[in-house]
Amino acid sequence: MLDADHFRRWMTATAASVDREAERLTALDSPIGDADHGSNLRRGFRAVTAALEKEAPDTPGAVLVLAGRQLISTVGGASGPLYGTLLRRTGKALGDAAEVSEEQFTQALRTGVDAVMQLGGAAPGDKTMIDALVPAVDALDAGLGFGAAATAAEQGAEATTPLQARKGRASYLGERSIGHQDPGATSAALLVAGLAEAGAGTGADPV
Amino acid sequence: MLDADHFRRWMTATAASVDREAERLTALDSPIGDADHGSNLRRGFRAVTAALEKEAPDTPGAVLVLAGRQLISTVGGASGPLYGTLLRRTGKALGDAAEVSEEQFTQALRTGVDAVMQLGGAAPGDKTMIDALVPAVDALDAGLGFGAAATAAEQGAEATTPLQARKGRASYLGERSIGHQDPGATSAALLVAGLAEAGAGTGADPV
Amino acid sequence: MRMLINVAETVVADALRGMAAAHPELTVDVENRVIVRRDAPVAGKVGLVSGGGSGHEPLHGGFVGPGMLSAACPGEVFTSPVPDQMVRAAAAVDSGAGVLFVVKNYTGDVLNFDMAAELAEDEGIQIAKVLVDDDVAVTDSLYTAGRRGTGATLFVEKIAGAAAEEGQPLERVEALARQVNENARSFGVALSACTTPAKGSPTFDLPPGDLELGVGIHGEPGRERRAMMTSGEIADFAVHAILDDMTPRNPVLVLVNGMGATPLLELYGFNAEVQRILVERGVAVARTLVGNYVTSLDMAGASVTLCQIDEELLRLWDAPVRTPGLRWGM
Amino acid sequence: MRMLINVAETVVADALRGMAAAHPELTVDVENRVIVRRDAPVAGKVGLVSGGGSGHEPLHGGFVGPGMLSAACPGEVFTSPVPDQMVRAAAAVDSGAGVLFVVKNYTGDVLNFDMAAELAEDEGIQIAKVLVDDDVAVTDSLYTAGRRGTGATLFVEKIAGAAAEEGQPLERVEALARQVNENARSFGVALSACTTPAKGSPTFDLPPGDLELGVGIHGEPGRERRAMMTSGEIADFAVHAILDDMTPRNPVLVLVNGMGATPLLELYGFNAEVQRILVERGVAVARTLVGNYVTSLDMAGASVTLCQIDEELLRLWDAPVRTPGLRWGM
Ligand SMILES: Nc1ncnc2c1ncn2[C@@H]1O[C@H](COP(=O)(O)OP(=O)(O)O)[C@@H](O)[C@H]1O
Ligand SMILES: Nc1ncnc2c1ncn2[C@@H]1O[C@H](COP(=O)(O)OP(=O)(O)O)[C@@H](O)[C@H]1O
Ligand SMILES: [Mg+2]
Ligand SMILES: [Mg+2]
Ligand SMILES: [Mg+2]
Ligand SMILES: [Mg+2]
Repeated sequence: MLDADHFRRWMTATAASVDREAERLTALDSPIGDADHGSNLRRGFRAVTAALEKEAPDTPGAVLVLAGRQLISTVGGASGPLYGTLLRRTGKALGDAAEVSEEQFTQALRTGVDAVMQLGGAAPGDKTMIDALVPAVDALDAGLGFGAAATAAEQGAEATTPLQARKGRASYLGERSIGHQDPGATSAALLVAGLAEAGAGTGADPV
Repeated sequence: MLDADHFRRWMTATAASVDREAERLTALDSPIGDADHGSNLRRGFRAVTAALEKEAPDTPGAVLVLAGRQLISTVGGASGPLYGTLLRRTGKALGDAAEVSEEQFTQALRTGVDAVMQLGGAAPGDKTMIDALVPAVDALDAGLGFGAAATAAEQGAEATTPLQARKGRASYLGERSIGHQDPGATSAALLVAGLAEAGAGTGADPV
Repeated sequence: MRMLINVAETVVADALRGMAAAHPELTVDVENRVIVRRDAPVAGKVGLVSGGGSGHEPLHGGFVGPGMLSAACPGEVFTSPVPDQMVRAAAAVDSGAGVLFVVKNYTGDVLNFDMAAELAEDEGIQIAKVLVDDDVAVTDSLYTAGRRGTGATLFVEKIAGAAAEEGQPLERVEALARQVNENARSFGVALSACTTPAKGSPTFDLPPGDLELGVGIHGEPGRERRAMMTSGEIADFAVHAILDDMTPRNPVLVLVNGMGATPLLELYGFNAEVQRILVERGVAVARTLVGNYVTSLDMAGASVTLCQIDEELLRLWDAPVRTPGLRWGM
Repeated sequence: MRMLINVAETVVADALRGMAAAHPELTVDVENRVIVRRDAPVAGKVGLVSGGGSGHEPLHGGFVGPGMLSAACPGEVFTSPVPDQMVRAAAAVDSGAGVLFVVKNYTGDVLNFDMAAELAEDEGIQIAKVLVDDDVAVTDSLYTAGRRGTGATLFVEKIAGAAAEEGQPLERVEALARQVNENARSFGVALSACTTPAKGSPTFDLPPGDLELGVGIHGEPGRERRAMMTSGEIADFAVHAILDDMTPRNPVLVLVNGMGATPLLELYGFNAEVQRILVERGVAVARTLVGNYVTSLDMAGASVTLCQIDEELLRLWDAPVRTPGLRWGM
């Protein structure tokens, strides 16, 4: 079973990896975007960990709803509302249970990812974060666990390289968007990797 | 004796060398000025040759007065009024004789150079065109002829390199003006060289 | 890095402090990142709120004031602001007559303004929205996020702002804003990339002898790279791209807009070429504006926006406006 | 070369054609290179004429109009105009009340305006001249051409222009212009060199990590090169250089001026630092202007100008002005 602490560790691990990888995310957002994805998410996840420390929500759902709200309020851009919705809707779907099973979480995450697809209108193959998130949920659904989900997300992100973007800024470039890995899919893979880290109990402690 | 044609050839030869050397003059005006000296003089001497062709003045004095007026009306910047005054005042000093001796010309040129010093307030050693013009007049005064005057002007221009500018834009740089050859002294050497070319009858024909 | 900044993280806050000092006629809330005209809310007047990523100044904060925006929400550089800013702005300017959100068509702006609209409506504020999507360089199809909002934003904000100032009701202000957008088209060209504070180096590599055709205002590359062209050739390309998409029957407003680093001297020269083509194509010009209005940090380049107008729109364009970035008649 | 031009030779003429198209309220004589307000000469009004090299836009042509310059003479890029232009401008604006020449202190400008003054007086026009020399980066001594005229030019032209518009006589307009200049000081910083059309490459080499302190507005290097500093440190350097040379007892006008390629976002942030120092030093600020007014083509950087004023100068500063580059109250 996964408790509030597990989800807190997830957020902290993600904040740490986003911090570490911010320059790479911004660099990926440069040839096919506007060079802000890394600093956007860094600002957002710093706010998330600060809020979690301050408010210390005690259910998995509350942790994710708070994290999602923080992202919406601090990130901006396309990724803020999308990631914010992902966490908020996942958290809402978890209800107010003190602990949730991996299966419950997987179902909730599916709800969150669906909400992102509805909000942004992107489908798999459009070269967005969806291309990392959907394979991850599918892996969890197949009972393969967090580690496999992280691998699936990572592969999904890499598989965006040959795609032509159909959503977000990269779509303005038409065929010139081909050959570049999508920054949002890359950060989504970090998010899923954070899940694995939290599961392994290796997430950095809250600062 | 020097006739109107000699002075026309002088202007045409100078126009040709200024055209050829415009980029170098602008390049010299770059580190210690504002990168316009070459294009300024090219514009001016093109106007001079056009006007000489059109109006065909028939005395040495009239050729130089017309050339000077053209420079004043088309160059602008510091060099326009200064070179314009040089030629205009030299021309005026020649009066309306149909031919003038080298001695008469030398005296007239001295008047012209003095007028430039008075107008611009520069003395020898201030790192300006004066540093090429004064040695040239001195050489003529000593009866050494146009070729020697050209050499003296050229040496005067080169000798501006170690000087700190006290007039014109280069003076804003203070000590940083040291180590660069003055663009105006360099163009003044071209002007004096044109005199030698005209004397040798080697000036390019008017276009 | 040749930026006049302290550190990347404080660029927007620093700029807002500097705006506050320069413009006592505006209320600049540095902490919450909202710029509001000082006399808001104006009784009976529709509020006009816009916003977007920073780096496009004077857009939007420089267009706050009588006759134009009631408030603006600056995001981080090239990053749409967050809903909290927009809700706060709407609350600050709503007199009960409702608020129009002017939203440039980018995924981030659309999503954040949508969320803000929901939240503001929850607080009892009537919200209308108009999307600006004038950039003909982007194919408007299922395969893109739709056309970008660029230069036409200025026309929408000025004309809707004048209508709101006159006391016209929300539906009418919204309809006018939509009419302006539907009749406006833009095309942009970059002669250099720009450098964002967060990245600290140019957003893309553009050799000095090349240019990018069909760029947006966020330092993104364009649709096509070409060898350097003359001002006349660039104007031909840009104006024809616009006229291929719209055939103005009425006179147009012309905006020759600098991206940031192109000297005004060059922009005026470019305008001469734009006007030449409009004459050639028989397009009548009502008014022309030349300058840096919708910028992309220190990008070199320019965009052209044409907006077909009728008599009412022209009257509203000419109406007095008093903002840091656009001012006449008062 | 990343310039939006046709060929270097026609840059100024092209820009004038573009200005003519954008500003029907001005008479732009492209051939003779004179920009005159359309209603000139205004009966009984002193004429105000300025000019200088192009590349500093909106200075001077963008400051022609009611409440500011009567006419401007644009030279080639960074090259003082010729006397013919100034005489023509003086003749176009003189109503019999005389003409004031506003001359930035550069050898070329001084010599050409001096010649023009003689010629204009020969034609029976009464001429007065005021020299602008506000740049504290240049030591004013026998060993230099004297201080350069930079940002203070805007203050001189605005305030003298307002006095002329009120119908004040030539001696008074001249005295006010001189008063403004005597009370104004500037200091400029470059974060990049600029590129002139004639040269086609940067006027000097400045590695991206360095800056030049004490630059003018003609792409010339400054007095000193340093490793990159923060906006706050640069403001400290510039404002202290000014305050070392002048101790304002009265409130000041502040101009935070962009050199051309520095984004407005950064200029506002820089203004925040300038204002911080003025508060620290107890200098009261009456008005602040932030933007690209006295530029140096595509140079990145900024300058600060402070001008100590009294009540009359403030009233004249606030008076209505209607020009392409500066406009309020009408
Ligand atoms: N409509 C969309 N649906 C899903 N993801 C999207 C959509 N639009 C953009 N994204 C994701 O957002 C990422 C960009 O985020 P970011 O750079 O922070 O925002 P912005 O594009 O506003 O600058 C893209 O790489 C992409 O993965
Ligand atoms: N006061 C002066 N007296 C004599 N020559 C001068 C003076 N000031 C400048 N010059 C000359 O003019 C040259 C610069 O001319 P130019 O570049 O055409 O004008 P500007 O300096 O106005 O751009 C300098 O190199 C110098 O030789
Ligand atoms: Mg981005
Ligand atoms: Mg020069
Ligand atoms: Mg963005
Ligand atoms: Mg010059």
